[in-house]
Amino acid sequence: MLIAKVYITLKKGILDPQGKAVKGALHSLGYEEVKEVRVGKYIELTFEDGDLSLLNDKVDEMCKRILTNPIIEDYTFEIVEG
Amino acid sequence: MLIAKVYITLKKGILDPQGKAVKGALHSLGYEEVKEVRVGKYIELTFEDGDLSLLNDKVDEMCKRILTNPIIEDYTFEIVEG
Amino acid sequence: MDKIWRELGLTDEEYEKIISILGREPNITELGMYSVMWSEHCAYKNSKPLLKYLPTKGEKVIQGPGENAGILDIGDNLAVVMKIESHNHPSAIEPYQGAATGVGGIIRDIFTMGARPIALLDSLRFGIPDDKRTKYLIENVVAGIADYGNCIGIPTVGGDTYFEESYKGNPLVNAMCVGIVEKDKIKKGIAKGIGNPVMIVGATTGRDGIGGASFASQELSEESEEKRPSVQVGDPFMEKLLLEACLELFETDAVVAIQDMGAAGLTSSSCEMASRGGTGMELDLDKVPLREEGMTPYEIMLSESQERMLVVVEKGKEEDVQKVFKKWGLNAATIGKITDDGMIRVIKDGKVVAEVPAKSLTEDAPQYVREEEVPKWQEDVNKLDINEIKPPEDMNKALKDVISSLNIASKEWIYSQYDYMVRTDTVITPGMDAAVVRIKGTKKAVALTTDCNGRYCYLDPYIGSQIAVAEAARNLCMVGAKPIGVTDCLNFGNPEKKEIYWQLKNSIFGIAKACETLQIPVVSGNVSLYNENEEGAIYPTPVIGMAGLIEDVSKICTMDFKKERDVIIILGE
Amino acid sequence: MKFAVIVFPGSNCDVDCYYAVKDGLVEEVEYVWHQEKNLSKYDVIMLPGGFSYGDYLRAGAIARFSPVMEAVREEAEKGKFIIGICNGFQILTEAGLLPGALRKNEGLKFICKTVSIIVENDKTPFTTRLKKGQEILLPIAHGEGNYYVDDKTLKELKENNQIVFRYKENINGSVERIAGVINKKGNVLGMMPHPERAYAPLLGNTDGLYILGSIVDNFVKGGV
Ligand SMILES: Nc1ncnc2c1ncn2[C@@H]1O[C@H](COP(=O)(O)OP(=O)(O)O)[C@@H](O)[C@H]1O
Repeated sequence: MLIAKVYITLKKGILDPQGKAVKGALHSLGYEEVKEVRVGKYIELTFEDGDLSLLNDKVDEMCKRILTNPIIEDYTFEIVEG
Repeated sequence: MLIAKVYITLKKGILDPQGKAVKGALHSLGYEEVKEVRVGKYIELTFEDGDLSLLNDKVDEMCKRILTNPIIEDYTFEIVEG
Repeated sequence: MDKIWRELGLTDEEYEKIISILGREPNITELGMYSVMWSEHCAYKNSKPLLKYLPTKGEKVIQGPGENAGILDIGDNLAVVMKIESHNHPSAIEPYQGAATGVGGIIRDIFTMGARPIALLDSLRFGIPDDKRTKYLIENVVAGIADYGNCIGIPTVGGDTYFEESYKGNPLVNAMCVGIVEKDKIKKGIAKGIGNPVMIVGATTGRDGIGGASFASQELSEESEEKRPSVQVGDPFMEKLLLEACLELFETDAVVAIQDMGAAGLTSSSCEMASRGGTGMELDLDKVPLREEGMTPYEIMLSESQERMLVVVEKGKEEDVQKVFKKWGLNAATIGKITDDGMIRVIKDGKVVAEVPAKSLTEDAPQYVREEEVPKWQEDVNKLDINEIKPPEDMNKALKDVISSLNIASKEWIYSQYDYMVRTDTVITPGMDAAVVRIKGTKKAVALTTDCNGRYCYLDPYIGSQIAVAEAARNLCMVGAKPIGVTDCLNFGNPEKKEIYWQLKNSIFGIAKACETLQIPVVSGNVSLYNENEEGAIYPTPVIGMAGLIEDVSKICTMDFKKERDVIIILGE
Repeated sequence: MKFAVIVFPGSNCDVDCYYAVKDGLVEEVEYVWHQEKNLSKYDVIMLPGGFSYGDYLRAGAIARFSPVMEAVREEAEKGKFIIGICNGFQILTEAGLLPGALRKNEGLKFICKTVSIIVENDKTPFTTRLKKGQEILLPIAHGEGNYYVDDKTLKELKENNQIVFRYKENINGSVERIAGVINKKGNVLGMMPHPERAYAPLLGNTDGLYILGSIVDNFVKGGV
C-alpha cells in the first residue's frame, strides 16, 4: 500500500482567519511564544502498490485539478509506504 | 525559527464524509486507483528558536488542550527549523 | 515602464487630465489612486450620465443614491436602509471567497449608516449546470454566501436564481442587505471638523485585492487570470465583531463620520468622505496596522483588505473608540486628521508620498456618454409570432416540464443552506413571493424581494426592465406590503460597445418609467459593467431589489391554499 | 427567576434566546459577556447558538476557554439548569460538560429548516411538558450538528437515559439520530435544534415553549 500525504496551506499573503483565531486563543491560554499560526488541510490518499514515479505525477495532477484551489492555496506532498 | 507541523486526522473508524466526497470526486475524474481518502487538518505553528525538547512538550500540550478534540481526532506533529 | 497608466486601465486622455489637475506628472501612488477612483467600478463613468434619469425622490426618502446606502422613512422614528451590490468578477475567479466578500461588503455598507442589518438577499445568475465548472461555481458561490451570512448571523431571506447560457463565463453574484436605524442615529460619511482625528478600525491591512476596482472594470480574458489581484478572503467572524463594535460605538457621541473600506480601500474611503465634507485629509501610513511587511504606499492606499472602516472621530474622543474596539478585540489606530485644504495628503516615513485634491478623485472623474446602436440581433430575436406555436399535445407532460425546468423549480436546495431564521424576525421565510421580516417592538414589518428576468431584458431592455420592477412590486403586494423603495444592480456587458450601451440606456429608461409610474423611488444601487468574455456579453440583467412596508404584521398573507372550499379567483387580464 | 444568555464573540442566537425568554416565557433575562466570572445571580444559564470565534478550528473549541465557562462549570456542579443550543451544545461538549462531539454534517452542507424531533426522555427538567415518544417541530440551522459518541459512551447514555431528543429522520448523520443529550446529573442539556426560535405564533411555531416552559415549571418546584 502507498499513502500520499498532501499538505495544503494558504498562499503567502492570503488572509488566514482561522490561523488568526487560533493564534489569539493560544495567546490567551498563555502560549505567548507562538508567533504565527497557519491552518491548512491535510489529505491522505491510499493506493495499492504501484510505480512510485508514475504515482508522483498522478498525485500532483490530482492536487492541481481537484484537491487544492490554486488561486489561494499552495501544496506539497510526499508518498510513503503504508 | 522553529516550525511545529501538526497533522490532525479523524480517528480510525470515524466516518469521514469529506474524505468520501473527495474520493467520489476523484473517481468521477477517472482516478479510480485511489482506494481511500481521509481529510484532516494541517496546522503550522511558528516559534522563535528555543529548546527543542521543551517545545516538544509544549506543542503536545497545545494539541491536547485545544488544537484537537481527542474524542474524534488523532494527531501527530514534528518540529523543524524554519 | 512606458505608459504605465495604460496598465492600470487609464486612457491617455485620462492621464493628460490628471497632469492638468496636478500641474505635474503623478507619482506611482497617485496614479494608482486615480486609476481606482476613476474606474467604472468607483466612478460610474459610463453610467452616471444615465443614472440621473432614475427617480430618486419621494416623501419617504431620507437618503437617495450617493451615500453608502439609501434610507427610507417608515415612521415612528425608524428608517429602512438598503443597498444591493455586485461581486461578479471576484466570484468568477474564486467563487467561494468572491461571493463571501460580496456579502461582507454589502453588510458593511448598511451598518456604516448606523443601522442594524436585519436581512440579506442574493440574486444569482449562472450558466446551465451541465459542465463541471458551472457546477463548481454554483456550489461555491452558494457556500460562500451561506458561510458568511450564517456566521455573522444575519438571515438570508430571499433572492432569485436563473440559469442561462449567457452567464456561463460571467456568473452574476449580487448581494442585497437591509437594515433598520433610528432616524436620529443615522451616520454618514461626511468628513468634517478641521483637526478631527481619522482612525482606521477593524482588520489589519494586507496586500489583498490590490487594484480590484479597476480589475472589475475590464472584460475577463485569459490575460485577466494573470492580472488578477490577490484574492480577498472574507472573515465573517471579524466582521461580526466589527458590526457589534461599530453599533456600540454609535451609542457614544464620538463618531463624526464613518465609511467602510470596500473597493479601492483607504483611497476611496478617505477621498469620498473628504470630498463630501469639503475638507482634506492627512494620512500617515506608518500608523496603519499592517498584516504584511514591506508594503509600499501604493499597496497600502489600494489594498482591499476586508472588514475595515475609516472613522472620523470628535477630537479628544479617541480613547472612547479605543475602549469599545478593545472590548471586541479589534484594532483601532489613529492614522491622520481632517485638514482644511481639500487635499488627500499621504505620508510615509515622514515624507509626503502622495498629495492630490480629494474632489479630483471623485467629482472630476471623467464621464462618458457613449455611442449607442440598436443591436443587429434585436430584430431576429423578436420575430417570434406566438400564433405559430402549436399547443403541446400532452398537457400533463408540458406542466411537468415547466415545473421541473431549472428556472421554475424550487430553489430550496439553495436557501436551505442559508440560515433564514436567525434573529427570529423572519415571519415569511423563503419559498413565497417575498420574504417578510418583522421589526421587534413595533407592529411593522418589511417585505423584501429581488427580481429580474434577463431574457425579457435581452428581448427588449426597456420593457424587460419595466417587467422586473413590476414583478418586484407585485411580489411585495402579494404578501401585503406597500412597495416603498428600490435598490438596483445593473449588470451589463462592455458599455464601450454600442449595442451594450443601447441596452444599458434603455434598461435605465425602463426602470425609470416603471418606478415613476408606480411611485417607488430608487434610493441606492450599483453598476457592474464589462460582464463579458470572448463568447459575448451576458443578458442585460438589471436586478431590482425592492422593499415594502407592512404597517401591521398580523395582516400578512402567504400563498398556500388554506382550506377546502375556499374560492379561487384570478385577478387581472 | 432570571435567565442569563451568555454572549461569546461570534454568538448570534443570543438575540433569539433573549426574546424567547422575554416575550415567549415572559421571564427576566440578561445578556452576560463571556468575560464574566460569576453567574451566581442567575437561575438558568443559556449558551446560545452562533459561531463563537467563527467556529474556526472546531465549533466551540475556542469559546470553551472563555472565562465565563469556569463559572458555568461551577453553576452546573451546583445543579443549576444549563441549556446549550446549537453552538452552545458544541461548546458544552468541547468543555466536557456533555459527552460526545459534533462533526460536520454528513452531507457537508449547512442545513436550515424545520424538522420533526422525537422526545426520548420526558423526565428531565427540560421536558416535563412533553411526553416520551411525542413528536414536535423545531427549526435546525447548523453545519456541524453530526453528533458522535463511541459505543461505550453510547451504552452509558442509554443506561442513564441521557438521550433526550432524536431527529425523526437522519438529517445530518448523527449517531442514532441523536439531537440532544443531558448530563448524568440531569441539569445540563445540549441540543442542536432551536427551541428558542419557536416561541411565537407569528413565527409559525410555538413548540419550543414546551422545552423552555418546562424549565420554568421545574424551577418553581425548586429545581433538581
Ligand atoms: N439565491 C436565492 N437565495 C435565497 N432565496 C432564493 C434564491 N433564489 C430563489 N430564492 C427564493 O425562492 C423563492 C422562489 O423564487 P423565485 O423563483 O424568484 O420566485 P418568483 O419568480 O415566484 O418570484 C423565493 O422565496 C425566493 O426568495
